[in-house]
Amino acid sequence: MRRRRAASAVPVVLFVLLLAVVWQLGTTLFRVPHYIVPKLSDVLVSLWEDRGVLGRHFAVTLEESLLGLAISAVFGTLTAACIEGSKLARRTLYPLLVASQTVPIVALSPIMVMWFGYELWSKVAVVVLFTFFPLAVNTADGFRSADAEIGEWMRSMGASRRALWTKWKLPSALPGFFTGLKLAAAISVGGATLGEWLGGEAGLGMYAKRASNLLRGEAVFAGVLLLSAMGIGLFLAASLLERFALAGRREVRREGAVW
Amino acid sequence: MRRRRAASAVPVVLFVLLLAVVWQLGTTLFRVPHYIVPKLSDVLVSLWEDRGVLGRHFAVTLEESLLGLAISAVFGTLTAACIEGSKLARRTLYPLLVASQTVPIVALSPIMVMWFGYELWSKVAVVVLFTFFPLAVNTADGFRSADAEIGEWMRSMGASRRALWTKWKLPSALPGFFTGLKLAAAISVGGATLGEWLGGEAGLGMYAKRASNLLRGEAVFAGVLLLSAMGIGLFLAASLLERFALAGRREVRREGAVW
Amino acid sequence: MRSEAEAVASIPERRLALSVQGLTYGFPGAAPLFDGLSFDAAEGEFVTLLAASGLGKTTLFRLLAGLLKPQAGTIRIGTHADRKPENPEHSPASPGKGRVAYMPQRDCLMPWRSVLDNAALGLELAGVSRQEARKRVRELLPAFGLADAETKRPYKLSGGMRQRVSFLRSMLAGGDVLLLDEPFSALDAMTRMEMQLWLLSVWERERKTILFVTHDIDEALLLSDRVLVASSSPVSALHEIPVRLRRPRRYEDVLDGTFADAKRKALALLGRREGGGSR
Amino acid sequence: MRSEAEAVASIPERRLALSVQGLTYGFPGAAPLFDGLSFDAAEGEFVTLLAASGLGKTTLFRLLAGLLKPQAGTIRIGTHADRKPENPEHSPASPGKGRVAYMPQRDCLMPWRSVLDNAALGLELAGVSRQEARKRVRELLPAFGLADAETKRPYKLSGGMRQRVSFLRSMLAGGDVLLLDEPFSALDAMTRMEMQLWLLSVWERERKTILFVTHDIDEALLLSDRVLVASSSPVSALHEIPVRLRRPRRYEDVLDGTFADAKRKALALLGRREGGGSR
Amino acid sequence: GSSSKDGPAGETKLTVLLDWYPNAVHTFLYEAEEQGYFKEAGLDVTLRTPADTNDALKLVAAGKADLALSYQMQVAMSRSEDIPIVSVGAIVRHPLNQIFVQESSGVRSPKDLEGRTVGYPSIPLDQEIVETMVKSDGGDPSKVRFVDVGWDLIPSMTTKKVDGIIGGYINHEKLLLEKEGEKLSAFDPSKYGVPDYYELVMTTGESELERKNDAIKKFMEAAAKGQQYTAEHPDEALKLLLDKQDKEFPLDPDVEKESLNVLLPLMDAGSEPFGTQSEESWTRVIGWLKEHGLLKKDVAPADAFRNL
Ligand SMILES: Nc1ncnc2c1ncn2[C@@H]1O[C@H](COP(=O)(O)OP(=O)(O)OP(=O)(O)O)[C@@H](O)[C@H]1O
Ligand SMILES: Nc1ncnc2c1ncn2[C@@H]1O[C@H](COP(=O)(O)OP(=O)(O)OP(=O)(O)O)[C@@H](O)[C@H]1O
Ligand SMILES: [Mg+2]
Ligand SMILES: [Mg+2]
Repeated sequence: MRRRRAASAVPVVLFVLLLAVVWQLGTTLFRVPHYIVPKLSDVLVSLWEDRGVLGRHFAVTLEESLLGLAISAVFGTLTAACIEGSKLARRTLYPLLVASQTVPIVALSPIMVMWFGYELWSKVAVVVLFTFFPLAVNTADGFRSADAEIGEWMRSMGASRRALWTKWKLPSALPGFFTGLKLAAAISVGGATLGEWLGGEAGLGMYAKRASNLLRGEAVFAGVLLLSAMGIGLFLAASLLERFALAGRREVRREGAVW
Repeated sequence: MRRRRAASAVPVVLFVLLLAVVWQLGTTLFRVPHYIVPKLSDVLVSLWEDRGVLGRHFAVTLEESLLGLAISAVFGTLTAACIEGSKLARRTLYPLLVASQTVPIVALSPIMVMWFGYELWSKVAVVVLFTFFPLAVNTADGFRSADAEIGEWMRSMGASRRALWTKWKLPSALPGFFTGLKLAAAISVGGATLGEWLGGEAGLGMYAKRASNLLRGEAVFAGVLLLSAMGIGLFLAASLLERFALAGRREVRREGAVW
Repeated sequence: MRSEAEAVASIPERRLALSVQGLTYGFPGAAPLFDGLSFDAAEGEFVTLLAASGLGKTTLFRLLAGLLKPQAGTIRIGTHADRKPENPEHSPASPGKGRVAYMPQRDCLMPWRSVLDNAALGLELAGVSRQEARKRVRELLPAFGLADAETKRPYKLSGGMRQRVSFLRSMLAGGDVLLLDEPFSALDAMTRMEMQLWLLSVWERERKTILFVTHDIDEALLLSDRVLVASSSPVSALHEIPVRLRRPRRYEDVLDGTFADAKRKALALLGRREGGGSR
Repeated sequence: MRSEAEAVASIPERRLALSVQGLTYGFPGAAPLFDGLSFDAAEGEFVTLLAASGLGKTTLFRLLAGLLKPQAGTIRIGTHADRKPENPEHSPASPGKGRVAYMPQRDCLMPWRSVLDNAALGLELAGVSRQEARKRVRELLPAFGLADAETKRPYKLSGGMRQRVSFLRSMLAGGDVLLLDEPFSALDAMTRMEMQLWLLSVWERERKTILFVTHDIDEALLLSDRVLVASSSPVSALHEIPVRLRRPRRYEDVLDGTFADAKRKALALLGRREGGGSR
Repeated sequence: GSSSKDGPAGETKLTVLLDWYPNAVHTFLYEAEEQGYFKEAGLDVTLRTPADTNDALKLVAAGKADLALSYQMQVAMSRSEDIPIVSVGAIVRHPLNQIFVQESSGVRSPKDLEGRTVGYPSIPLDQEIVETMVKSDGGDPSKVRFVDVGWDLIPSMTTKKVDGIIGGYINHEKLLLEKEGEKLSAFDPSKYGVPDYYELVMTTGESELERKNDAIKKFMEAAAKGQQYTAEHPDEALKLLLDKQDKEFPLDPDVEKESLNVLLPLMDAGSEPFGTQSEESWTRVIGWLKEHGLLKKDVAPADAFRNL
């Protein structure tokens, strides 16, 4: 079992190596200017040289992302529950949610700063703005896909509203919730980055922006590489959580089946 | 039937009116400086005065969003199919997809411009970057949720790979696809806006940015209002499409049931 | 145990657990299924419904369980005096909470719960603590042939096992009136017999009112006090076949002449239907 | 139509449509279900499997349909000479495409297809154009009592209607060997009889090999040439009950002495099992 | 971030919004902090970087920050939009924002831009500046094509998407490009019809100025001392800035050194005290803006600035 798992990582590693080679060769052969796409080797050097600073910024951005994700998970689920539970809420909350996605955040930056200050919370707010929507929509669709026959049966047995929610709707919505969480996890990093651009003294987004202002391509990409790693890490964490929480649900296809 | 539908719009309209009143009263009563949040009435005046220009920009942004959405829908579905169909693809494409979400677009903007120029296509590319991910992930999860028993039956009957895809997997993935499409529709407008900020001559995002550089708050908000309307419109269109395509699927709960 | 006479005759003073008056229902856009149907079941009575596929048995149960709203007529559930609805005009009663226990035709087990937890759900809904519910279920699993399956998820169960879990779940949920929709259709002869005996023992001990749907005429006759047969669609009346057999019943009763008579009658009634329901 | 003798005796020269040799299978982490099981079915034979719930009938069908891989033994499907596997050691054959038609126990209808389109799916998979498939299904719907339901989605169907759609779908798919897993369990006596008659008429016309699972001993005896009974878990051998009744059969045959004998035998075999499968 | 509360030692808290990420132009602020000039003046100063200078103006106007570095023309435009901003000191006294073209492009003066493409960063004002320059140089501004290049001034030129750019600073973009080996020509707006304006000014809100007149005055005095120290010890001053930024983002010492060299003469007010503004400069700038339709309504020059 463990052997097989280790073996399954081989193609991924090979693929990443392939990408790395393509990057290095591509930038070298086509003489791409370093401030547009730097050589991978230069990026790695910059990554190493700046490791202390980058580590600090990494921690800051990670904190912003995680906080925002946690808040979105809680409020996204609550919102989805409102949307599921009340027609009125569906009719009013949904348009509002959608609208929140279409507002260019930079137009709101003074408001953000006024409300949340320059510290952590304005970035967290942007992360929430980014991640709230996929979580709420996917969870709402999860609720909607709950097997109606089970609900009917529970109703017929006189199940309370509470029992319907805790024993039927919530477990049914879990797969949708986790799809949303995976999306949100990947996006959260982008949210934090944008939040840092709205003003701030720390974080990988700020680091990348300053590097870009100084035309230091390899530092920009060092930051970007770390941001990507963080995003993939958060996504994997969400996937692991999903696998754990949905253990034994979707195995019909795998266990003992030939295909 | 038609009467009831008309009646069902009442709470939405009331809610929107309520929001409008809150905005107008809030900015008036709390003396919110007009350069932070302008009065709704001023925004409406600006909207009306600039209607010709705004209409043109609206069309541009709408075109970008729709093109980007269409491309994402096609390639998102294809990617999801690859992820579903091949373990190797899942292991290699997924991390790449996730990474694409975490890269701050502004860091890539020089590349974007190099590849796509300042015309339409660089904006479409940003829209695709924004909308591709939710579409692919949701569709992939849709594929994954396909009823294994149906697939088993088809297999046992010697169904071809093609038949399995067209008759089982694709129809099963439709709900997931539409969840993704709704998300993407709402987000697409934000993508187009950001794309316009990376450079360009037209579009509501550019309008809002120029207005902001001219310190004209009410014009900024006029643009934002239109962007939101467009986002909600696209979202509603996606919902309508969904209702149409999934007609008769999820009605178990509604028809004839008391609750 | 009631004497034969008591169990069979429709004595005016008997107390009703269920009465249906003038029930009318049809799904929107389809032909009506019930048209002014009336019937009742006395407290502690075991009544079986026999009808062709698609005639509306499941729909009737969903109406009784309060999941569908009658278009006309009243449904009263819970012990009450015979034929004396206080207010015959009053709108269809919503069947009170927890007063029916319904076992649906398609076992709708929760895919994310184990056999044990699925079966315990009925008790949980009746207010029993999870702990206690599991304990009581665990005691019953061996009798249901599910001892080894305790921790399995539904997708790992055979058809008959799923049905038994569903049956157990509904039986444990309690309620004055049990609605069982083809509870044994996926069971082999021996297992079915065991389940029938178990059901009868519970029924005799707890004196529940049972409304039972089956396609098996032998089963219907073997278990019930009365068999109600619907023979044409829309159903406006049920033909009653009283089963005058002693209790407790034995499988040898199948050879009894009364039994053969009743069976012939039921078959005739079912065969006489004129293109019922969907046919 | 074959003579009684032909239909029953295991003549060495008969050609096999299905042969299973030394089949061993168990789900991971569970006790084995089959241990060195061997049996076969001749071309055009109607064989019924009888076994307690949870003993592995459905699993056997999934093995035959190629959905599960035997842990040992061979499965051969398609006409071939008796007892002469060219290479007895060769790995379990993957049953060729389209050579079995499987009707699963749980109707897995597609929720997004109407009755008509669900039933047509079998034909579509067999390569018939959608147009043509629909035409042929439409002709059969009335005989299946589904004429009114043509455009309905599965969730609007009664349990028995769903089963009939699933049955129709699999029957139309063709294939040399038909695997029918409790196809009539949700049908009332009359509808079931009609379906049985229809099945027999198709069988006699098209000479398909049928493997049939049922819990109804009468049904088993009425339809099949041979009844195979599994009585203990893990199943390593099937007890064979040849049914020496004339064909075409009539419902009166139930009164025949041969029938009663066979029934008694089957009941005894089933009852003798020692805590089979999950029990 | 409110700023009206006083610190523990009776110090007045002041929040200052920078125009951009910390760089050589801010050396005088860091020096004033480091040398204790702010403390001596009883001030507790916090430096912040907002999303952009528009935000800074709005926040200062709304009293959410005390001071902000901004641009002279921006202050004038704000006032015409009823954003109550006052300039309290000219920090960089001449334009840094110039037109850059590659020498190889053959553009020798602004009029050669006819028929060429100029990239600008979404700011209409920049467009106006180019047009004025081309016109005053004898060219036809309507023949210049403009492309909004967003944030990517430098790549847009080096990848030849545009022939010239406006919006870059001679103490930053120009230096970076030259470091990349590009040969550039730069055209100074003040030499081609645009009034010589203050590139950077220190601003505050009108009501803020009433309430904290004293503190702001002290702040400007301390800043002047910082600037004086910087001018006298440019290398030490720069090292301080670089060290301060090392924790967050290491700056390029060569670029910043060159940048400071460019800036120091442009920040020097000569015989006047550091930051002094002239009414004449404001009148000219406002006049030019008005002439080019960038002011929605009249702005009185005397209201736009205050020499403390
Ligand atoms: N949700 C629904 N919407 C519309 N029509 C329905 C719905 N459910 C059932 N029907 C129709 O109502 C009729 C009766 O269905 P019902 O399930 O009550 O039959 P039944 O007597 O239980 O049959 P069976 O013995 O096959 O289970 C059928 O014609 C069916 O198509
Ligand atoms: N996917 C699976 N994974 C693990 N165990 C399984 C799986 N499917 C079935 N089983 C187990 O295998 C045994 C046989 O199941 P099977 O469905 O073959 O029984 P069956 O003979 O068809 O019973 P029934 O008559 O009740 O349908 C049961 O104990 C069941 O729990
Ligand atoms: Mg039914
Ligand atoms: Mg089975």
